[in-house]
Amino acid sequence: MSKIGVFVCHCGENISATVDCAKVAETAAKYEGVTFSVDYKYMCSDPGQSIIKNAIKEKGLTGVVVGSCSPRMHEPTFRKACAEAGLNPYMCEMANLREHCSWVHEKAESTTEKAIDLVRVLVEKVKYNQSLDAIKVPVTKTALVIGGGIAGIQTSLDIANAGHKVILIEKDPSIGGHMSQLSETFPTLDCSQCILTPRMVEVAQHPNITLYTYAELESLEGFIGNFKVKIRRKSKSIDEKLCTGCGMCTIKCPNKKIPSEFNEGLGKRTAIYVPFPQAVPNKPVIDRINCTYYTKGKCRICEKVCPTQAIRFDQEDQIVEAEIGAIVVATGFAVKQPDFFPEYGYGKYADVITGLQFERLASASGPTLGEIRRPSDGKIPEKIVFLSCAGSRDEAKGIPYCSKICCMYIAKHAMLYQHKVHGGKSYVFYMDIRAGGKMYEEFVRRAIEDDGVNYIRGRVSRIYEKNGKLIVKGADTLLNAMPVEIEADMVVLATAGIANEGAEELAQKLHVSYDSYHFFAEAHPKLKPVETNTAGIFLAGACQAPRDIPESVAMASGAAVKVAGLFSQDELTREPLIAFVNRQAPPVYSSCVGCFLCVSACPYQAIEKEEIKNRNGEVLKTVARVNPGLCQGCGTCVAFCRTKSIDIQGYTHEQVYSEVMALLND
Amino acid sequence: MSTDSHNSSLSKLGTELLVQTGVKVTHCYQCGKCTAGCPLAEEMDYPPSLVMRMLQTGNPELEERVLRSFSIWVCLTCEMCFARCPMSIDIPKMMDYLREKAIKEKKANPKAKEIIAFHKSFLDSIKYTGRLYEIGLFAGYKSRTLKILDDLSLAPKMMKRGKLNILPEMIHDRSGIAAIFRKTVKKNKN
Amino acid sequence: MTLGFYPGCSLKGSSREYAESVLAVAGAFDIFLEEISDWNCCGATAAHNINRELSVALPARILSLAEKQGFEEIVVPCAACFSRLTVTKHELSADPSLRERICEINKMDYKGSVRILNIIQMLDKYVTPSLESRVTKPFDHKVACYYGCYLVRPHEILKFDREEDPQSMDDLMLKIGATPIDWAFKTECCGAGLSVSRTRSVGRLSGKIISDAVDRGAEAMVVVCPMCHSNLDMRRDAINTFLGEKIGIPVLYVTQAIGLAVGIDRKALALQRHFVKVTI
Amino acid sequence: MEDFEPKIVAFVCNWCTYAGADLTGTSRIKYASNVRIIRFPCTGRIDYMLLIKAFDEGADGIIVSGCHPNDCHYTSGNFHARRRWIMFRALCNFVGIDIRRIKFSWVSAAEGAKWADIVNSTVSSIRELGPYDEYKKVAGRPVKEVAHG
Repeated sequence: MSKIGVFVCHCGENISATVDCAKVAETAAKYEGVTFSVDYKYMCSDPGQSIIKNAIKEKGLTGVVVGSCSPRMHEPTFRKACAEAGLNPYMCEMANLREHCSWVHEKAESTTEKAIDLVRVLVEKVKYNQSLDAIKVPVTKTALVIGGGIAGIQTSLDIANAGHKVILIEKDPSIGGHMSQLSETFPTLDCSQCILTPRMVEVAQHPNITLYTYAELESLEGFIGNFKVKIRRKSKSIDEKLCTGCGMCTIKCPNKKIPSEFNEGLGKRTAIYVPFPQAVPNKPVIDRINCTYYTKGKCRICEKVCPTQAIRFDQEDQIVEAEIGAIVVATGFAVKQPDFFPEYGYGKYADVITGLQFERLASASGPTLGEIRRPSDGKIPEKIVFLSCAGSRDEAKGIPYCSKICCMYIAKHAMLYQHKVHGGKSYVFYMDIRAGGKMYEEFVRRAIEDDGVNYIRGRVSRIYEKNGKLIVKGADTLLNAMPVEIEADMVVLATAGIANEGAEELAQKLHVSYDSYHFFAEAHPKLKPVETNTAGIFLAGACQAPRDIPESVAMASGAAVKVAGLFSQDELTREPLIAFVNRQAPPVYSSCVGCFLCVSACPYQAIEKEEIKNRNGEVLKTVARVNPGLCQGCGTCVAFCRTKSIDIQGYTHEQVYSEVMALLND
Repeated sequence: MSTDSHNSSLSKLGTELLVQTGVKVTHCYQCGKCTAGCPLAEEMDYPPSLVMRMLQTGNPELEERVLRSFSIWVCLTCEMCFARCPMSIDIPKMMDYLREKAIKEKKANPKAKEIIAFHKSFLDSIKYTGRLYEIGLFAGYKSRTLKILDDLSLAPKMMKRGKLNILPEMIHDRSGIAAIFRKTVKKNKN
Repeated sequence: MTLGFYPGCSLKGSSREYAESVLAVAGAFDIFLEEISDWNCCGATAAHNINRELSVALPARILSLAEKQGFEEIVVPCAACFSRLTVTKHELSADPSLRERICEINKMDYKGSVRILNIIQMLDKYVTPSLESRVTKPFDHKVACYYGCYLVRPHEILKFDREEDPQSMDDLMLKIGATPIDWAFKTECCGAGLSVSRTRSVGRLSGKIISDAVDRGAEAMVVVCPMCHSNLDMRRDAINTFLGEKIGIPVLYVTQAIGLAVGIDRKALALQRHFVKVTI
Repeated sequence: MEDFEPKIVAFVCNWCTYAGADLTGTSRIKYASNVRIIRFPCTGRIDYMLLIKAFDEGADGIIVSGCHPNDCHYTSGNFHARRRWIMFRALCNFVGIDIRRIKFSWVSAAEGAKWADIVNSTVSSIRELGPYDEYKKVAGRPVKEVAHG
């Protein structure tokens, strides 16, 4: 006979504002098998937990149902409390009275009735719960970091400096990410590369870091502490051991007209190339899509000029397999391109550029060596217009969110322009100036007051070209919505920060959630900003939402601490909520008939065939067996089994059927 | 009615616009893109984004000014504002509603006299013949506005080029058309 | 091939050259355009400025007539009528109660089964396939294709071409040997319904359009809307006053340009009816 | 029938829809209180005989919801669920169970508002269909008075 305790939480007023908690507890007290029922203001507080512990000890409870918040929030708390009082933690269940009831319904009798139902369901379920022991699994103390921008670099260095191994993979030929493209950084105006490149070199030289550039995640299996990854190292077409990085090949390559990704298309590169002079590693790759040899079958000039014979035309992609304990995703973001803006010419005007392109123009290492010259004819623009919210905060274009970094970099751009082009006139069309951050607002004020940037509050409706000028049609909403027309030489669009192409696919490989904009989703918007819904996988930087450098770095260090914390243990405990095949007395041995449909259903190859033999070693029956080390507890096999021979702990047939019956029979 | 200057959540006109046109005035975040692209903004007393702002206040006095504005009449429904609005606010539809309301409540801006006279003469022509009768339209317009001398040279030139029909084209089912007018326009006058 | 035809009032009066050229081109390509019998005015700008229900009821009557007369597809050359009819069709399908009310007002059934083609859609569907082979006198001129408002906006409802910098008319012009210019005022408003009541506004708006086209070397403007045409052509005096110069660029309907290219007689295309003389 | 408050059982997966419904709560989006959620590790675990059981016990409608295709926490559980659902639907049609009473959908952990929409639309469509008394006939049970509400 069960002795079940029911504990109904008010959660301050979060639950009790719409649910009559006392009534829930009173009703539950009358259920068969319930020997104790109480409501309390804060069940998760120390005194609240003491109520549970004392009841377990004094009443000899065999099961506990806590009616409070989502089990995704406090299940570990209450299970731990049970364990401390001597009750097996898996004899504790939680009814979700807050997220699924009090917060989503008005105060009404029907809301209290729903809360009562939710409690009753779990009372019936817990009667069938079984004492379980957590499964212990070892931890592989190697982290995989995906993405070699500032976030990936920071998190790799932090984990490596904590004494753990790191594999850092980067899809491009060099690490550095967007930060390496930037000219100066706000609000200090220090040179981006000057502060970044030492870290890039540190990554390359760190004894704990293995760096694979030009590499992408191929597949992922396993679970926290025990992931198995396959990494595709795309062929660079060179032997990196032999290459000295002398650069002869890139000088002699005849194919020099390829738009440079690093320079955002404003400069050109060769087919065999190092993306930028400070690249890490500083060794070239052959871009096979544009290489004359790969497209036309002739050339091989690089091979002829290479002093160390390092060119390998026949090199193939290589798959590297690795065992990994934790993963940090730091894949960053992308920006919308001007062709996204019909009203600004669908990208057909060469002098309407993105903010990232302006960074390249302003950068000393850029295509104009830091002079602001317009792409169409190389002239220095006398009038320049910056548009904030190009795509951002634009519901109609499908990007309702604020890209967060633009207000600051626009102020920086306008400032850099004023510093570099004396007598030039700059205009910023803005809707709001979002300069929350240390020294940020002061920075914007400097642009306006000291550098004379004209800030106009209003959005631009249209840009068109006329007689070599770009006509920018805007309005000044602070002057009674007066139409404003500016004949500009160049226009810079602060285009929206968006998720990387392929983010969705990567999320699916990793089994992490992502939002409708394809940014990766954190496990909790406030309290778990670097965790994902999948244990052992963490987030850093702008892959989660647009972020500036300090935020990305902070997040990267946060993720690194999470990884280091995980690696501080030799063993992890894993929920024992896994599948099992029943065993019965001879001559049946198991109701399993050996159809092995379950084997085809299992995504983890966790189901094996087991031969049941007699003493003479003769096989009596072949049945299924679940390998507890591999089973992840999805339960797909359970639904597949025709003889109901497989069941899953925590969601057994008995449990779920009793839930359904309890729900509909009050 | 509250005497506060800003009452967006209480506004009767705001609610009316939402129900009748689907335009939620609070949805506008005042970026000004409509004004920036409006070909008539410079002829308006209040450019479109300012009209939105006035309506957002829910201030009866400002709402009244919108209804009595010239802006709503000079708006040509070219739909440029709606096409580019980042919040997809159907300003043209709202303008249609405000015009209809202004006439019903006899609040149409005096400067819009000619514009309204033109529209009315246009509709009169349809009401009686089923189609537009251009000479009738001109005659009606001139009698309404007393702008006898305007466009005087145009008619003979049009006539010469065969662009003006002396007699109206009459459709057969004129009573059907008259009934449509009775059930729509007339209804509003009561 | 027979298609339903809604000419609209302008094409019967001040823009009869549009109707004449549409019929001439259709005839040359063996398309018979059959007028919807007893059609009425769509109400144009005036109706929706004054009364919403009227602005829906009038076009609905036209669509009901077309249904009753068995047309599956109707051609509406006037861009303003095209817009009114298409918007009405959309509103009636989106709002069943409005539809019920309108049927009651009109005392007519309405199913919503008629497909509405603007002039470019009609040409693309039935003329373009054989157009290039029929060109005898390439229209070898630089032209400014002017789309105006009603052909492309509201884009969500009309779903025609792209709303900024449309291309469909330019593509047609290429096929008859013309060189469409890349210009900035393809979809800016000409002043439309203010033609009579605020002629000066029209002078300003249309003036900007014409001067951009001329500045970029256009020898002719090509249009699909009688309102655009009358503003750019008949209101040339007001335009010239605004611009302070005399601009003589002719304004052709798209069907007139095509007609010239496939060798249809100038008179049949009614070029003589324009205010601004067509010398090309 | 206006007072009819349908009983609806939702079978949802832990990772996407359960978390999505949590987000509905965190976002304080209100929805009809007729639905009771039963949590599963994955839609792949959901044995469709449970749905029959739910109707048998007096449910008027059922929601089954999990991760979007390709987003399954366990890689492919939702695909298995979908495949079996297609067969189950055919079976329901064959035996005369009204499949309009079963709403099959995907709600991700980020789609709090969508969960509210699905609950509300299901409740209103079931309300229109009325109590599922027909099931008793299909199942060959004596029709007894079932108190709804």
